[in-house]
Amino acid sequence: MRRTRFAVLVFPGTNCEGDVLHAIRTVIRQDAELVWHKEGSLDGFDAAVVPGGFAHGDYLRAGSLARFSPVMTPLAEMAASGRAVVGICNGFQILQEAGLLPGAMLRNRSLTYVCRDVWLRAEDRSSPLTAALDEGEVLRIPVGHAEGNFHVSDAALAALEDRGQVLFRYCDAAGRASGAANPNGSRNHIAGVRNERGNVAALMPHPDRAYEPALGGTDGVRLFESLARWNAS
Amino acid sequence: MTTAAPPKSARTVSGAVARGYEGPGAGLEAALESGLTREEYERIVERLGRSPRSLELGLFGAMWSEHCSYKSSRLHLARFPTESPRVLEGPGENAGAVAIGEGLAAVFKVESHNHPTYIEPYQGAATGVGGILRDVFTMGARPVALMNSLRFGPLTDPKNRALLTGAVAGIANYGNSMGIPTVGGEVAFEACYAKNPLVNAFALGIAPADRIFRARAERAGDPVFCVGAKTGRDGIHGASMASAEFGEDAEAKRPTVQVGDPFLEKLLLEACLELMRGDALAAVQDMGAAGLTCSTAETAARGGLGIEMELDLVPRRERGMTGYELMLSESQERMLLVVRTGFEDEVRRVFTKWDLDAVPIGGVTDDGLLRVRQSGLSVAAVPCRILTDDAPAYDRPAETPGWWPEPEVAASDLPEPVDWNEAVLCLAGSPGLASRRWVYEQYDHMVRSDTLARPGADAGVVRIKGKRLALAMSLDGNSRYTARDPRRGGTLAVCDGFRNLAAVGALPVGATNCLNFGNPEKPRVMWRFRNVVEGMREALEAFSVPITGGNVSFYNETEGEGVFPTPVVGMVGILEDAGTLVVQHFRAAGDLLFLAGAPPGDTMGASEYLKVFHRRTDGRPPRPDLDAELRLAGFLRKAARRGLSRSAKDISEGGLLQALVESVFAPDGARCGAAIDLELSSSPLAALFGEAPARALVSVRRRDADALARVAERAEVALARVGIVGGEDLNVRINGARAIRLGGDALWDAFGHGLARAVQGTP
Amino acid sequence: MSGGTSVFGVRVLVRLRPSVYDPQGETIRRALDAVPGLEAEAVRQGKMFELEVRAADAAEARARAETIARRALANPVLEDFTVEGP
Amino acid sequence: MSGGTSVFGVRVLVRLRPSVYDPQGETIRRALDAVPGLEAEAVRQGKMFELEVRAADAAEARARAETIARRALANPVLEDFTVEGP
Ligand SMILES: Nc1ncnc2c1ncn2[C@@H]1O[C@H](COP(=O)(O)OP(=O)(O)O)[C@@H](O)[C@H]1O
Ligand SMILES: [Mg+2]
Repeated sequence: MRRTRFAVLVFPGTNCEGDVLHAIRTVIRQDAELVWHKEGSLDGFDAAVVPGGFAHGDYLRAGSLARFSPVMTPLAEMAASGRAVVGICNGFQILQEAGLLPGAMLRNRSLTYVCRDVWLRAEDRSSPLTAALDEGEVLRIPVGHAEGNFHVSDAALAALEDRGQVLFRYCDAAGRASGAANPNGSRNHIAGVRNERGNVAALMPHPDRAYEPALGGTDGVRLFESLARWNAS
Repeated sequence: MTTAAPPKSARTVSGAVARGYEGPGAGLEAALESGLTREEYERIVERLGRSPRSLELGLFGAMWSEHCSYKSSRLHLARFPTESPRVLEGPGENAGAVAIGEGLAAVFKVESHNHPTYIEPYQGAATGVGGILRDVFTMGARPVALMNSLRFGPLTDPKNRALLTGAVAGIANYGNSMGIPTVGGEVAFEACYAKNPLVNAFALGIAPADRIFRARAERAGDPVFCVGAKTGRDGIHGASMASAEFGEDAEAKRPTVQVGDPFLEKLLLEACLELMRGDALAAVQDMGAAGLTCSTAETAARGGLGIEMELDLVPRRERGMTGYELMLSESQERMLLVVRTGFEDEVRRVFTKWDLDAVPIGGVTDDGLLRVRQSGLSVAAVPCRILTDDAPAYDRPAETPGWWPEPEVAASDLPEPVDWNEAVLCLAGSPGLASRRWVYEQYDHMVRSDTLARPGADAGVVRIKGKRLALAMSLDGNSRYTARDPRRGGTLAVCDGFRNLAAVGALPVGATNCLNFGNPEKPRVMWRFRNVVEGMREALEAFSVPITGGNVSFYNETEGEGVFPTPVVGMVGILEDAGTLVVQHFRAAGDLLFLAGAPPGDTMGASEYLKVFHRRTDGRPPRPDLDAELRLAGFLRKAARRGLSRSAKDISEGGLLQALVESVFAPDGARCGAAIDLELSSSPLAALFGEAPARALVSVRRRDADALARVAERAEVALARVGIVGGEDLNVRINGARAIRLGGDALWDAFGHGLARAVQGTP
Repeated sequence: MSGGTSVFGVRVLVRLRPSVYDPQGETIRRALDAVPGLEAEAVRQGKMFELEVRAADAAEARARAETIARRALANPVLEDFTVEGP
Repeated sequence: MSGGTSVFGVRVLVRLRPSVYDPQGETIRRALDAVPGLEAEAVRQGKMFELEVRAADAAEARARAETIARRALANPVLEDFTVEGP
């Protein structure tokens, strides 16, 4: 079987590209290459990951200035063609700002950056981030963000829930979603979503920081396995 | 040739200027105003053979300031050991470099940003991180870890809460944006820091051992580039501000606050590292204190060369800046590059890719002079060496204070707590000992996916992908100790770092330090300084750990009130095999728990216990035992290497009980308690809360207990079985009677949330 | 190069939509509430951008600022904006 | 309970002092510069606070807002502020 070729996008200020690259290469043993934001083409790639970091310093709003980069045109085309486009943390914010995913991020309710392990419950399997998961599966994965407080209007929220676009919710170790387990104040404890079609997906927590026992957790591996499975099918 | 080459006529003009000069000379009065003394002014006139011109005097005022010249500390710092077969670069460069094996070097340093933090905590602390990172990547190293040491006034005062909150947010934002994990540090509170908060930032990077860059011009004719941010009026007088006390007129002295731009620094980092992979650079120097002046003079002087530049070429963001402002601006995120002739286009190409300015402003010369021109006119021409090496070095008088020597405080003279459970909770939840997670959860400590030991452990540990080894680091100092016994305190700061590294299984390979003191012109301050240095030296030599760099921050005084003498030691060690890392938290029920090290004696001087329960910061700190530390560290490392230790935790502030509390909580939120059984013949106070050094807790699988005992015996370390791991609670029996019984929830409520409550003012 | 154009100052104010919870504003309000004399019934925090825009006339400058605000400065999911001046 | 008082809306604008470098504004300007039609000569980013203040009259509301701005909203080391309305 041909290996999937992942484009890992790099904007000025991106800083998790190495983690994603390493995880794709060593955990699921697929091909991955860094693509600088000034590239005008993603020809030859099967899928793209927008990694975490502080694109353009997160000045203005997290992820907002990245929208003007040349690579966003082929990225939107890739999304329109049904190939997998995945965002992690700042990548999630970038995909929202580019209009590829619903909602927008507010400052965390604590008003501070939050870096720690959180628990997530998988809600929907039809996306490149969740294809290999069991519904209701509970995972421990770190977060690291200052603006991860997911917001959409009431109507949009209802529609998201109806269509099963919520991929992950913050929860406790037993899988119960609650305010206490929610690190940022996200509506409905949402940690990750997909588009309607299911090929564009993102989450705030970092599976790219939980893929080896030495890092204190391996639950991120399940998400990379999903990526591999989704692309193979 | 580049635009850097000055027109012939300008050369002649400046040549004339070096001998005599036209235009008014600056007199003594101006010298005093720029912070120099009469003697220093006379020294300048004597060295120059003429009186300095006004801009030249500005250059001297900055370069001969305490901050840049270390004039009060140089003679003493020279006593530190600085050599070992591993040291690639000792003190004097932007950062120290130590060979760590597998072809790599660790490049690290700690630096203070105390004065700016008091003026504006968020930006002041943030730009401290920016500055120390530039020191590290200037050497060609990619920064992979940060730590910081924070000292503030008591959190009972909302002002101190605001200062701490601002500083932590600033540090967080800068380090997080740069994508570098903050893996450790320390936080302490004392009244003396209320008006003199201390922020010391540490950074560590990795470089190929054979490609370390230095700030040393190598050949006349090479162009000099100014890269990164544009120059503004911010931070002018920063160096001299850090070289004087804050008085009533602090407002007036305040330079424009520098606003950090971590995004720009991230670009600068990537651009510099990309350029460093090729051959374009002869030398790199970051622009920190005294900006363009210091970076040009030092880079030239180290190579025995000169630099000439045209100020009109310096990219600036404000109109009408004077030569003085351009030369002394401390605008952040700038670097000076000396580019090998012929590589100018490569520099432009790389910096354009990263959307950064790279502008040639002058060139290297062979006449040893720092020549500055503005609009074609010579405004300064001073031998670089006079600015750097000829700065005065003072052996300032020291005087032993009348209260010395400090009496011991014995546990047997203190009342025992009425309720031991309450005492443990109260101590574990106090600002000095509660978990620092309110701080470090604001720092990204996992980015780069290399963090093996997160903050909260004795030492932060990062791996290097594709290599076998890992690096451990700690940042420590106890200023209550140094306040009451500077020499012991200095020694104990080194011991603490050494022990912290051993606890995770690492072998120390080098250290950096930041010495934060009051006004060195006061003989009692100088007495403390000398003794702290002496105490540190003693321990460093005993442990064969070289100092590879550091920083001195004097004048931490406001309205005559100075800080405790505060040495902060950053120690770096290696684990040859990352897999042998030992964690600090208990792992599994049934594991046996041992206490390694000699019995603690009876002393409670300068302890957390004394501070929390008796509001006293007095008493002589415990006596260091260097030999015992060496034996203990050898034992801990051996046990780690042989895979015996399941957990290890050094005993320091708060004593045995605090070490137990900290061992209950794993970084992922899991808990594992223990049942302790102590046989004591003396005061339980000292046994439970005493801070005698050279001790550690180690847990092992039951089947490994005998092997551990043999390792201890061979290392000549006393080992006592004190309990068994299991459950969620912490139970302590003393001589067979139940003394302490604490549930995991109660402990977590105190220890896990104590600091957040204090910061929010809701204790 | 800028035949017949001048530079105009335009101000763009960006605010969270009324339906969006404002964690920053609310935190400030609570902090103020604790200080006698500084109480406020409500606090909402927004952003201000002061732009200098080159244009042929004020109307063009304003139109340009509106485009910038719509396409970059405000996120329609969360925010409204108004343009003031030149 | 609030005999004779009403609630007034007041706006406080906080901006970096002109001498202070504004990395956010400058980064936004540079990013916009790459997009045809969004160019600006300069961008400075500041904060806007919309306060609702209970007071006897507009003048008192304004005075209260000024106190709030001075003591809580603007950082005097870096920022200036202006009060608009009610
Ligand atoms: N400013 C800080 N930044 C990051 N981590 C910190 C900071 N202060 C303390 N920590 C972490 O909290 C833990 C407890 O700190 P401390 O009491 O100084 O430990 P120790 O006595 O073992 O050196 C350590 O793991 C330390 O790394
Ligand atoms: Mg320790």
